[in-house]
Amino acid sequence: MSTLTVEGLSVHYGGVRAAHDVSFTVEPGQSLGIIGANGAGKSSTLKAIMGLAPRQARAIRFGAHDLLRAPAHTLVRHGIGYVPEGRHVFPGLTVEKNLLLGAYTSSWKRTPIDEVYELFPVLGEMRGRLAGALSGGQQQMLAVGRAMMCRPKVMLLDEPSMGLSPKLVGDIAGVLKQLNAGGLAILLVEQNAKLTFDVTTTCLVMENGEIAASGTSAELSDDPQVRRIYLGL
Amino acid sequence: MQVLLQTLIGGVTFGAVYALVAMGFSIVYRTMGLVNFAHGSVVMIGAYAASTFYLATRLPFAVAIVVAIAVTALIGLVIERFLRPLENKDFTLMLIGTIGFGAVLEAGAVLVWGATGHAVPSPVATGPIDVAGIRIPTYSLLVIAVAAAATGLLALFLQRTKRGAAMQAVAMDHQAATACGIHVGRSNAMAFAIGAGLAALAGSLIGPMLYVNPTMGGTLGIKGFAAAMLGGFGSMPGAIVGGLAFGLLDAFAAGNFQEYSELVTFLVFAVIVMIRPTGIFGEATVNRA
Amino acid sequence: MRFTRSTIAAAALLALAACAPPGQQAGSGATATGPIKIANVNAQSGQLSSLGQWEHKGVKLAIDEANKAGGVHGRQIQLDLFDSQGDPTVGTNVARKIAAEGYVAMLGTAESAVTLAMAPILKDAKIPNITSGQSPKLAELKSPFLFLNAPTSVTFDETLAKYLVDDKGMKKIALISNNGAYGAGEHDAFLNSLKTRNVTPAADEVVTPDQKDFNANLAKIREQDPEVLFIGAEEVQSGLIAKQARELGIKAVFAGGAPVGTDVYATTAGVKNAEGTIVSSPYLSNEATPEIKEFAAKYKAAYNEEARMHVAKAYDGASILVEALKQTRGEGGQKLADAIRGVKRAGLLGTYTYDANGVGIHETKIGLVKDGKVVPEAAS
Amino acid sequence: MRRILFIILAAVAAWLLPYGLGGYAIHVADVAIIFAILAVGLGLTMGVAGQINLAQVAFFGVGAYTVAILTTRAGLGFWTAALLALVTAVVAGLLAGIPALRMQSHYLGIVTLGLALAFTNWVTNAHVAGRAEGISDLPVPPMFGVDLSSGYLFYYVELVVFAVALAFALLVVRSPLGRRLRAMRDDDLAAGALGAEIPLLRMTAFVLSGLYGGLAGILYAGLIRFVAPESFNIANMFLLLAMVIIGGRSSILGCVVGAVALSLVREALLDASGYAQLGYGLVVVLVVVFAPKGLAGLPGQLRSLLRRRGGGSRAQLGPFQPYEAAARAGGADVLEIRGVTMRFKGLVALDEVSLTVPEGQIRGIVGPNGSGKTTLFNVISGFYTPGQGAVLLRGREVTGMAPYRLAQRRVARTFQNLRLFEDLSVRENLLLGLDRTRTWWIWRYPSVPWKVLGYERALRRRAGALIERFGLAEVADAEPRSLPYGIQRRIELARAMAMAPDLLLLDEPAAGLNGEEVRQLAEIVRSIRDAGVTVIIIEHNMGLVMSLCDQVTVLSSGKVIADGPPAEVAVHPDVVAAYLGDSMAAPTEESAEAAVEEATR
Repeated sequence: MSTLTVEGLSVHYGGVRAAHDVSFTVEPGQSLGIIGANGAGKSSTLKAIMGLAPRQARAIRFGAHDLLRAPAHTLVRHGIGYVPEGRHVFPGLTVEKNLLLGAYTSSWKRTPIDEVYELFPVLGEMRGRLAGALSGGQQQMLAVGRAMMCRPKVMLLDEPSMGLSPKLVGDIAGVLKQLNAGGLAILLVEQNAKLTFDVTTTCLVMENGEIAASGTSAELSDDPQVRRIYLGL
Repeated sequence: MQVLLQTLIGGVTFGAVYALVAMGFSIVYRTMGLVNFAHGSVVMIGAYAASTFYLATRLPFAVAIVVAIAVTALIGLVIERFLRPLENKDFTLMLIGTIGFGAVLEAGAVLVWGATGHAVPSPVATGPIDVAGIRIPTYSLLVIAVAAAATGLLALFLQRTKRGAAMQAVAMDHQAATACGIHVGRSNAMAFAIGAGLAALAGSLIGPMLYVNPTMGGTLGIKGFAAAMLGGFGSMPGAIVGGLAFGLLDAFAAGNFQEYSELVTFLVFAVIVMIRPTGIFGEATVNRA
Repeated sequence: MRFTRSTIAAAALLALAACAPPGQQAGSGATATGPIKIANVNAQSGQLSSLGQWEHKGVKLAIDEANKAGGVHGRQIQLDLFDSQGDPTVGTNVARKIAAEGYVAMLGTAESAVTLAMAPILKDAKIPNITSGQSPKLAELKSPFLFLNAPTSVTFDETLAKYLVDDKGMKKIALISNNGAYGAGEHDAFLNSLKTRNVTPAADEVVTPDQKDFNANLAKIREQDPEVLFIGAEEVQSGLIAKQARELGIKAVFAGGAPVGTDVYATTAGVKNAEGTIVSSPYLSNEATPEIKEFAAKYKAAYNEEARMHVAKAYDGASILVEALKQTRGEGGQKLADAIRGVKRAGLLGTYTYDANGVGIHETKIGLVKDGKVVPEAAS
Repeated sequence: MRRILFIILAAVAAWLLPYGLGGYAIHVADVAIIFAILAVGLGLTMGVAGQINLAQVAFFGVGAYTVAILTTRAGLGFWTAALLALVTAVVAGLLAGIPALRMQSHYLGIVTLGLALAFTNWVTNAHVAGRAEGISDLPVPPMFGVDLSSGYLFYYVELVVFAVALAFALLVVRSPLGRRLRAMRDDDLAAGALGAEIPLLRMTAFVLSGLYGGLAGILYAGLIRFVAPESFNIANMFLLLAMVIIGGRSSILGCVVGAVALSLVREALLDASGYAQLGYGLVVVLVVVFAPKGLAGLPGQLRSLLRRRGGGSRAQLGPFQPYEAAARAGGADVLEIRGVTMRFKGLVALDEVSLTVPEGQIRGIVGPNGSGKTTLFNVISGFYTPGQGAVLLRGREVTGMAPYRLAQRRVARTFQNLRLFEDLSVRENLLLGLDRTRTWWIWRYPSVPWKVLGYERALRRRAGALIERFGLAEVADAEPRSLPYGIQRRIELARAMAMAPDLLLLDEPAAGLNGEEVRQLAEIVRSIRDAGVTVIIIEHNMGLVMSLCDQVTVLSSGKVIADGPPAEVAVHPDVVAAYLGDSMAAPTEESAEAAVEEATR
């Protein structure tokens, strides 16, 4: 099993600093959350790990693989699933095509597509529909399902709760807990602290691009600093 | 009535060629957001490559078409590589860059093949088919059939294959496609090569219908572009419908307005796109208007 | 400070303006020694550059021969090529250039529109021009410095109409022509010839020079089922029209001017489709006379390609110029123009006798296309 | 002073030039000047105003043909015909510009190209236009007994016309109109928010194109005294395009240099035109990739290359000088929003939102991601028209009014992702905000140009004061993109304040700022409020919101869930729930919003 290691990661867009000197690890089977207000640098951190944002770091490793020098499109082969912020399904393709593209790097003859349909029965019902025609919650499930298609060892999720109703957020939390219980490591970036504390065991709090606090989710849920960051009190 | 139907035949034959040209425009546009004004010149190079090879070797015309497709695909890759620094940056500059490429290709053709051009004997020997007084040249049928087959194959490729799906995915969301493990650069290059290949196909087919010379690309390019716009830029069904519609518009204008046909064609075109700027099927990617 | 300086400047400018404007330096004109400068202006690029290239080869052959034979009373002729790009504006530029640089005479161009644009400037500069254009408008200019090395469209089409209507009795005639300078000239001339014979055309279709699909136009013509289809267009387009007409099942015999006598026409149309096309031209084939045969052989030796009418008429034009230059001993201007007018020469295209309009040849012959080649009508 | 000297030198050189040229060379110079005028026109439309206009060569033809037809067919005098030709060309420009109201970019390019082809087709066919052979024997323009058939004397006529045309173009570029055209080219949305009337400006660009095309056409008719269709074909359009691109499309002087240079090169390569075309094509491709600003941009490119090597100093912001406090007026409501509902493809982004903002207040609007804050701003500033409800500005209904009209009613805004005009200097960005004239004001350009200059000078004085106030002196002449993000934020704020707004909308002004910059921002916003401006601010930095705002409105799922003083709102249970969990924002609002934003671009 492999550990995701991030050491001294910084992200700059033009002259803007989005994240600075961020370090953490995700052990196999672990679930780690990163919370923080909008613009704290959470999403940028995740994108940088995926190679989708300009980055500088001492090291980004997954097990023995050096991710810092790997081109972005090769990450999925090492077993890293990514659920982008805002879902980013392919709107003009069918649900099934979307899922199959998640398994782009492997053979389409043996994919875990049935497992995904089992986990999200609604996707199975809608396999022939265009992804753009799905509701927000269904699209989120599709995005998670697509990331599962590469049989990942770790899954990176960026704000899966965004724009979803409380019921759907609850559903997503259930799915994530189920996946984690099955041995999949999870790195969850969220603005929704409650969801994060519910799903993960350990949490980081980001503020102004830096890690401001860390601890177990239980500890942090009572931490006044979290309230300060979120509510300015 | 006979005149009408005969006009229709001519319009559809040329419409099929315009549709191929328009499809080349569209596939490049929808994957990379690049409007390739050099496309018409690529059609011309394709016509030259196919006819020169066909006349020199006397191998079957189909072989010549394949050779032409290979040649233009290579040119397409060169253009793409050259303009890559401008992708997703300055749209207008990229546009002008492709116009420059068009001029280079045209001048290059004059230097290589001379300005005179040459006639290409029809690869189909049989005479035209007579249906109730309407004469349908067999070569026209061949052109329509090949265009339809190419359209079908392209649709099959995009719908049924992994690479085709990946190419569409890149067009829709290149970041998400990257995260799925798709190499965006390679996919774009392939789209450009396919676009150029379609141009070569159109050029090869039109060679025996017309006469191959260095300036033939200008008109074909402009009309193919207009056809793509009429159907909806970037949309594949749009390219086909737009191509046929433009072919018919062209043919009927020639029949009814004689020497003023070009004036009428372009005025009608301008009015149509004024009313519906995104074309019949709507634009398939970003609307920059 | 600022005021005074600009005042001074303004004053200086005014002073300059008051001075005599820069006048045209005396044109160097013809000098009595050194090579005689002759300009050949023809399209070397653009759509009609093939014509221009043939013309140049013909001219060069004639001038090279003259130089080899001792030139003009010992003086060599210097032939310089200018590219008109088929663009009349470029043509006017070139006209000014050759006027300023002391050229004695000009040969070309093959495009009437370009020659028409250049004519006024050459007339002012008194530079005789032997053109390969054949638009009737060239003759209408009545410029004393403009000469044609071929008949005008009027002659071409009058001969054709006479043959078709008077000799063969064909009255059901359809026209298709383009609206370019050449096509429109042919259209008007042929229509006029028909009118004088009280023949109304069965159909009269006009297309654009860029048009490729003639289904609509030809379908209309087919409805009239004409005996003859007159084609007034350049070589390639004539070929395309003939090909599509046969594909549509039009049985009419094709007829036209010089373009339908070329190999380009025959290959574009397909040799089978071009069979039997009636050509009106002063130069029917490379085998017509011993002189032409000799010329064709010379041409083939020099350029390794077949001679054709464009080459021959350019050769004729250049030869006439050389003859005239010999008479004026290299002098240009009015004297040279008068000398050209006086030349009587049995050329490849016929016997040149210039009239007041600058037209040298007044008849064409009728030929038929057989196996992609033109044979004189009498011989068939 | 140096500039005046340069102008005088150039004028003298141009005046003396014919004395050193032969009969043919002067003709080449005459043709080059005509192309220079055409290039200036194309530079104005395409380079400055960003309209892809491939019909410039047709306007040229319209000018030349009108003169030819009126003088030879109608027997008018040359100058009468010339005047009418100018009018005709401008009308042609207006007609060809109509498509620009509906489409831009490559669409506009192909439509204008089609119209140019239609023009060529018409002149090739119409008997009145001489068909394919054209019209020859145009009369020599009479000029008080001066013989203008001489290329030398015609040169001076051209020179005077060219000088006036160039001066006018430079006046346009360096004054309010040109600045607005450039702003429209870079970002028509932001330009609209600053009060630029986009449709009128696009038409103005085409009128200019027609004007310069017509002018060149008239000179052409007078010089060549012959017109034919080929002279106005696509190949010449490409040559013209190459001139403008190689010279530098956004620099008028660059266009002139490009035109003159290519005219000379064309002349030199007259006998090798095949290679010449290859050359133009290659140079255009190379210029586009390596020197996008053309010859005119090369010095700047070299300079920035050297600067990068030398490692330039980092620009610094100066201190902000507070506004003088104005007496607070009675608390009339500046903005009232009544039950506004906004839907995107069935998704409700704003659901019955109502709020009122009294004069002189700083109102904070907060809420989780996707709760509808930016949508609300877009409704207030006129980018969106709400499905239901009304927006009232000082009691007057302004629902659905175009952004530029709201800007004229003194509503100013900043954008979440910064929308500074990248190719304009900081000073020019501010000048755009300061200039409150309407587009019809441009009648002054041809009639009383000195007043335009006077107005420009006054604007520049005021810009200077604004630059001082916002501490931007050090960066005033830099391009925004070269500056640190914090400074860019400050510039956008200054630009909004340049509009002397009554209501100021700030969309996440603290995003990307460091602690010190946030503190300064708070200070500035307070001063702005004290000067009598009502401020509404969307912000995620809750510390800033709590300390700065007088009142806070909390949005969630497009609904107002709380409204009141910051301290009260922060402990409201719904707010706590919305922020820390159980967020209930409408699904995919953001994606729908993005789609609509793209569609309106």
